[in-house]
Amino acid sequence: MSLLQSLTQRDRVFDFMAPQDSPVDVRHGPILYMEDVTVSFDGFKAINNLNLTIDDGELRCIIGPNGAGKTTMMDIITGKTRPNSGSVWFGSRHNLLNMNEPDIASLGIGRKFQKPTVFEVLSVFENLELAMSADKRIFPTLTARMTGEIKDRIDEVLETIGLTALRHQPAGILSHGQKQWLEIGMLLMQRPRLLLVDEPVAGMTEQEMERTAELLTGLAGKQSVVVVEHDMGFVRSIARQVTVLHQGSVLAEGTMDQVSSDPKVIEVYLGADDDEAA
Amino acid sequence: MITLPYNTSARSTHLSATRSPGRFALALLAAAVMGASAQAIAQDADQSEDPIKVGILHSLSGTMAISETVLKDTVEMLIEQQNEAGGLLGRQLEAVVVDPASNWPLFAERARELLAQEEVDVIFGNWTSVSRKAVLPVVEELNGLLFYPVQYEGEESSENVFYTGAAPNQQAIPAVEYLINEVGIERFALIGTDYVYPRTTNRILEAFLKDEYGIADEDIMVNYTPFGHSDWQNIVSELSRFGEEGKRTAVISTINGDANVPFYTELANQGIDAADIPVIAFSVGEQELTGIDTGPLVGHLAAWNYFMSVDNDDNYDFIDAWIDYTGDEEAVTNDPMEAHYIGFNMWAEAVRKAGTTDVDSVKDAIIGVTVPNLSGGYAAMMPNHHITKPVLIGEIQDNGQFDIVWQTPSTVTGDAWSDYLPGSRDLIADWRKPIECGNFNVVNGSCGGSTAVEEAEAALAE
Amino acid sequence: MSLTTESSTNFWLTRPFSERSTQIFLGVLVAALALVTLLHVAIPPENPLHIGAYTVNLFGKYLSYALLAVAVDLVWGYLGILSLGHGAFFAIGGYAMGMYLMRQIGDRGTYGHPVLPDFMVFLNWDSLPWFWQGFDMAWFAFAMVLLAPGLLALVFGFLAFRSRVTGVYLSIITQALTFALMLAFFRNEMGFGGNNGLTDFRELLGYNLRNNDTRLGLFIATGVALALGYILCRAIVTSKLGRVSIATRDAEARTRFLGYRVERFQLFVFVVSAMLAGLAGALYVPQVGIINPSEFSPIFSIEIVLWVALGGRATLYGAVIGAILVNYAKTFFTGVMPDAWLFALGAMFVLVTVFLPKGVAGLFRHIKRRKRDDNSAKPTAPKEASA
Amino acid sequence: MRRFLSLGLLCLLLLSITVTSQAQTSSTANADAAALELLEALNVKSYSAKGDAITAILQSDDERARDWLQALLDGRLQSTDDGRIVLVLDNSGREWPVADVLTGEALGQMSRRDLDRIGINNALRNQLRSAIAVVDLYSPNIERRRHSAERLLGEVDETLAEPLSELIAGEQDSQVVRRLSQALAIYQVESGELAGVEALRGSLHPRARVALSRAVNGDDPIVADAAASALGSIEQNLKINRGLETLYFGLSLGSVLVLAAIGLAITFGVMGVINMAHGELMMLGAYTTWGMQQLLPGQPGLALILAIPAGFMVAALAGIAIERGVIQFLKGRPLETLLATFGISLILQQLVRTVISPLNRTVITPEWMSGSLVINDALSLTLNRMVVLGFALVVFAALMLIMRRTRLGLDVRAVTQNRAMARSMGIRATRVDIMTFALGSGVAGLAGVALSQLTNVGPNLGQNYIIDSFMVVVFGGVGNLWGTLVAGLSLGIINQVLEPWAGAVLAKIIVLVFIILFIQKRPRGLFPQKGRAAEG
Repeated sequence: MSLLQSLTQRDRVFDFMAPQDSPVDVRHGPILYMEDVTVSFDGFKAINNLNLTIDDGELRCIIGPNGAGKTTMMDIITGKTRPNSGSVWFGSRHNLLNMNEPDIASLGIGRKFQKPTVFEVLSVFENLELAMSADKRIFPTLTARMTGEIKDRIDEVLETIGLTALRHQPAGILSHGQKQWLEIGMLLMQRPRLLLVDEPVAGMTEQEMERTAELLTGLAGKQSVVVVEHDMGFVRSIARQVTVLHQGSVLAEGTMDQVSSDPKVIEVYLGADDDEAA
Repeated sequence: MITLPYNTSARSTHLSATRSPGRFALALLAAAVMGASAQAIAQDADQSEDPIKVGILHSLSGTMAISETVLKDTVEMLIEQQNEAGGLLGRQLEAVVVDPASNWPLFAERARELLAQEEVDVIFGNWTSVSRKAVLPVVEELNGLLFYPVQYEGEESSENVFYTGAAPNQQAIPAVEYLINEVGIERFALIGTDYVYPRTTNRILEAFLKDEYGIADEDIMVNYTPFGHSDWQNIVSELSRFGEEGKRTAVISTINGDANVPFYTELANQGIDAADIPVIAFSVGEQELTGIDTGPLVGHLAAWNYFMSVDNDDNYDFIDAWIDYTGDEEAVTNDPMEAHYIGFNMWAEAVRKAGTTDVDSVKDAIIGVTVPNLSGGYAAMMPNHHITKPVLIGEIQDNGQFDIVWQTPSTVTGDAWSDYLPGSRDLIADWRKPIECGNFNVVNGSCGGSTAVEEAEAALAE
Repeated sequence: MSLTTESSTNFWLTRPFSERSTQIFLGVLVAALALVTLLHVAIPPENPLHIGAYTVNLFGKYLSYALLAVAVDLVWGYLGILSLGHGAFFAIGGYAMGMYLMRQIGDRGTYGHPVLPDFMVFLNWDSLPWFWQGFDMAWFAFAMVLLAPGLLALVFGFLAFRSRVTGVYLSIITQALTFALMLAFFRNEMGFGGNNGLTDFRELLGYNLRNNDTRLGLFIATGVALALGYILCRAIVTSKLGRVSIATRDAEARTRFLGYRVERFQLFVFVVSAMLAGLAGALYVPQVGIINPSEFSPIFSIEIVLWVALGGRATLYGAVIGAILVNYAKTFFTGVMPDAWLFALGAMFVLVTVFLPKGVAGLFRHIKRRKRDDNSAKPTAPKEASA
Repeated sequence: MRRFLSLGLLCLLLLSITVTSQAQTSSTANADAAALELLEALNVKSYSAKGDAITAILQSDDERARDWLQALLDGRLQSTDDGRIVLVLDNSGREWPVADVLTGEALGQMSRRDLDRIGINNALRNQLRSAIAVVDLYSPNIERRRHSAERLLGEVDETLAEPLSELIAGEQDSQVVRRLSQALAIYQVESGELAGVEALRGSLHPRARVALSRAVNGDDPIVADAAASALGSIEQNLKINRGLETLYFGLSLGSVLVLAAIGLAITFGVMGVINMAHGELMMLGAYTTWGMQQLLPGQPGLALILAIPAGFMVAALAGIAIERGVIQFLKGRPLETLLATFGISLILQQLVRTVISPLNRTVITPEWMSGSLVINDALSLTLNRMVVLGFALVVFAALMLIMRRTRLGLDVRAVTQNRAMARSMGIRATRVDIMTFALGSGVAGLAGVALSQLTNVGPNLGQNYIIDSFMVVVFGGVGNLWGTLVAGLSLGIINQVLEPWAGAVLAKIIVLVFIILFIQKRPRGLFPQKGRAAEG
């Protein structure tokens, strides 16, 4: 309890000598590699010996009933939750388990939350500006100026997510769908190597869904994308590789067809397809 | 409750308030105009019937209200009486009451308002030393008159301040002499709130006990507590242990107002009986006792220059007047009230003598003025702006009054600079010509202290 | 923030000048300074419009309070950190100035000691404690005015933010901080004059403090300091860093995921605010002529927050209005109804919170929006969740 | 000085007693005449003459002698202008009721101006005190005997020793015997007898300790060694008692903190209302106690008991008023509540100042709460604090029951967790809010009732506790009653353990610093909890 102790405490330190964003090394193997990860919240195992690898430029869909541990998995990757055991590597160089959220983010992992979280009192434009990949230390941020190419980039993204007209509106007044879009837009601004997208189409109309699908598939290749989604239709429309989570560990993996024909999957999940999809 | 002063002071500012309601939004401008107009009204008032303005600077809210409110009422009562008696120099007196709200910077601000804005002729006010210290520069700068009614640590004498309360040599030292000679105390615990009055008093007493009576260090215990300290368990048990060493022991308490109730309660409950370890207090008076169940405290002591129980007709008149004024049969009087009584009469006398309220004339006239005090004697204003007082020792009775058990044969002259502090041993104050100095050094005959210079050089040399 | 981020291409410090609100604020401030100075100097005393030295002095005090309020609004309004301990930084700045002024007294103290302040002679100290060294030099003292509070804020903030103390918990430990400091400064052993504090000041940079021109000077200086402080805060707020702060205030986790080291931004703004508070304290002390531990009292710190809330949080100019309004009301009421002014003040707090949730500034903005409801006006008021 | 007097008087007294035992008591008539003479003799200027008069009264076999001496000591024996001696029954106010000094029958009121006290100086005081003490040794009243026996410890010398041993033989009350024999033993130790040392072994009485420690340096080595060993064991024993004492102090301070904070733990912790007026609600409770005692003069105990429900009600009603009048408009804006309630606290304070008085009010401590429970000569526990400690625990238990076992508690927790959900399930959220706030306020009132027995009952009562209360609640973990209990008690103990060597001020500072460091170590307090309030 002494001051000294608390100063030398390992976790949550202001790591002033935090690793500068060194390029992610994917020459040998996958961009994301999770091995034997286990997390338990007072007894209950949310994640149980989870093994998962995402290749560079892949688009992966992750499905699974509620409480399968999808969101927890994302928390682990983004550094929000620390696993009890196991290892998580980003490329072959960065061990995500001893980094904090900002480090991981600036390393190139972007995340879209299940419940869209944007900065309500800031304008759409400002939301994107903040998300933009840039020097995010204090003084650069303080003295940052608005330059032409930054504006162009933001406009570009505004275009892609179709919010150009609303650029000066506070994000607070956007509809649920629009917020989803804005958040995806913020991801784009980050230029991440890996996008973690949690239920991107919840509360979207058919057309919006299609646009989202195009967007995500478009991204794949340049960036790796991991999508967690309940909407089977949507998953089917974009998925190449699908991973089924169940009770915190991988139940099945493969193409949509393989997976959907897998008896185990049908038993635990697709059996309840209708009400899940609803 | 609404007496003349409120109306007038209220009138001036009310008008100003109604003058600029529209501009209130831009507070700065509004404030500017208000201040100005308020002043304007004040001046109008002066040109009209021209009463003598008496400023009252006592906290009516905040922590000190508890002690100071009655002093405000006292002065108002005295003014009322004076006016009924035809006022002063044929002019009526008018009280200007402000509330410094127990906030020291606010004291300075209010004092400035009274002198610069309201242009009062005299101020009666302050309780705590710190508030006096805050006001001092203002009063000196604007050349006002301040009557300070509370016993204090001394070590000060300002040209513009008159100290009608007791200096340490008018309270602490006689009290200790009483304890030693009359009660046969050999061991002393000095308990106080941690601020300047207890600190100084205790330092003076320590020096006094060692020099005059050769009391050993281990027979003196000093302990300070924060303001409003409410948990006395440890200290009181420590006291009782301190008193169990076989020597007659007494506690000298300079505990400040609010902390006294829990202190005495604890004392009573831990069964420290006045017969075994008497506690003598320098800042517990009738006022404070109204808040305490005195049953268990009978026999503990207090040293003052006045007690409500003084058996003297002037006193009884004062008490009756006070009871009538407050309309409260239970109302009590106390030492600072007497100090204001004396101070007010001295000022009035000086004004009569000088034939004007002009500050400088009054300052000169008041030295040597003698008025009756409430304990059957007389109080005289000394050249050092302190007054002569008798010292009384009283025992707490179960009815919240003090039973006077001892009294100095004659009055004692207030000493601005203690003889028991190295820094001030050689200093005297004398505001008469030719000296006219508050800290005159009798050794090198210069005004402005400089006793400590040598020590300082020595210290620096190291 | 009526202008949009896109046009903010100019240098961050000069950015505020292109803002409407800042222009108005500075305009009013300068006008007020000029007016008061004029009425004080040019108008003869017998003229009803003349402003006395007392009033000037009073306004000087208000302005230093206003600067303090701006500092609080910076952390509370834009960073969502409710500090109930800003009085501490104010007081420390004040003490730094006070110590300088004490040293300036020299051998004119009552004991005439060439070096030691009266209270030390009085407590029988034979030499100056180490932390009083150097305060006889103006530059050092003035540096301390900023550094001492800044350092305290740095250490305290470092501990608090790195372990992600938030909300009430943060508020309460800031309160604990100022409370502890108050008790400490009350102790005479500390060497800061105990309860009596520091007083009886003579001169500042050679100017006699008991002289009305010096008062006017201090008043103007405080006004200028307020203007500069306001501009600085404005510049921070309108910079990208300001937007990061707001982001932190409303969605801390999200901001982290965007790659911002939130705790460092919090620390930075907190320290800046603490320094401004210290500056305010330093300007306050010579004008009221005393500094003592009661400035550390938690109640005072709460009052500061009240000024801000009353003026309107997260607007900066609201803080200024609040500070001046409340303190003017105090002066006014204590004069008019000494026995009952607390009723008035209390009622004021209750009514404003119930009927003007966004404070006086909110009222302004409301009226403005009434006048021309352009939908580009955006709500800058924070979500309560951030409180 | 008292020593000589007591011895002198004792001889006189013994003599007079033996005399009277044979002599027939003469008729009351001339007894009164004689008595009057004795009393008139007191009404003289010179103190020595008074001294003689006192001795005379002692020697007289008049059984009223003691009462007269007591009256003289209390300054109730006064003379009227016409030189008549009367007994003043009550000397407060302007008119004093007086009674005839001989018959004790009331003579009605007299103006204080017409009465003069028969003054005494301190020498006389001591003479009177010891005289009364000695007389009491022979009094039939056990209490008086015990009391005077107490006073004899360390006051015995050779002349007293003889009659003392006789008294011990004749005494049947064990306590008196114990004391007297201790007194005797102390005398023996002082006169270097080994027997005394053995008798004092294990006795914790300070006088005994003093005597022994003196004996250690005595010239007789055997006695010295014995004394040393006896002293050693005593010191050991004392240390233990000291520890226990400190623990008790800590608990009682802690109980006060808990009482002050527990109401806040509900309004603030559960409802998320930052109620700055909490302290003033306590103040209301305290004033209710005072009011009750004014209503029921003469029976403070009953008044105090009645004040418990009354204080609760008053504070609760005030709480409801605040909730309805202000807080309900500030739903989900905790900071706004801070501002508004701060305003309210100012108003309440000033209200008390103007309506009642700016001065503190006297709250009488009932018999059964004053004094202390004597465990042994070195350890005694103050009763008032013990009662408060118990009271705090009872209040806490009651609250726990309400929160855990009753419908209200259930509703409260439901509304706290998820307002909308609770609503949809038909819980009347507003009603729950009112009830919760009333409960919290009421508890504050209870705290006030308890505090009225420990500290000032005045307008500032609240301010002195509000900060500490918040500290405790937050330290314990907002919204967790257990946390509040543990936090309060532990902070109390820490404080009291530190105080002896750090001093009161430093101890408090250390505690605060400790809280700061602790919070930054555990950002959600001792017992963190989820819920609306926790997000603060």
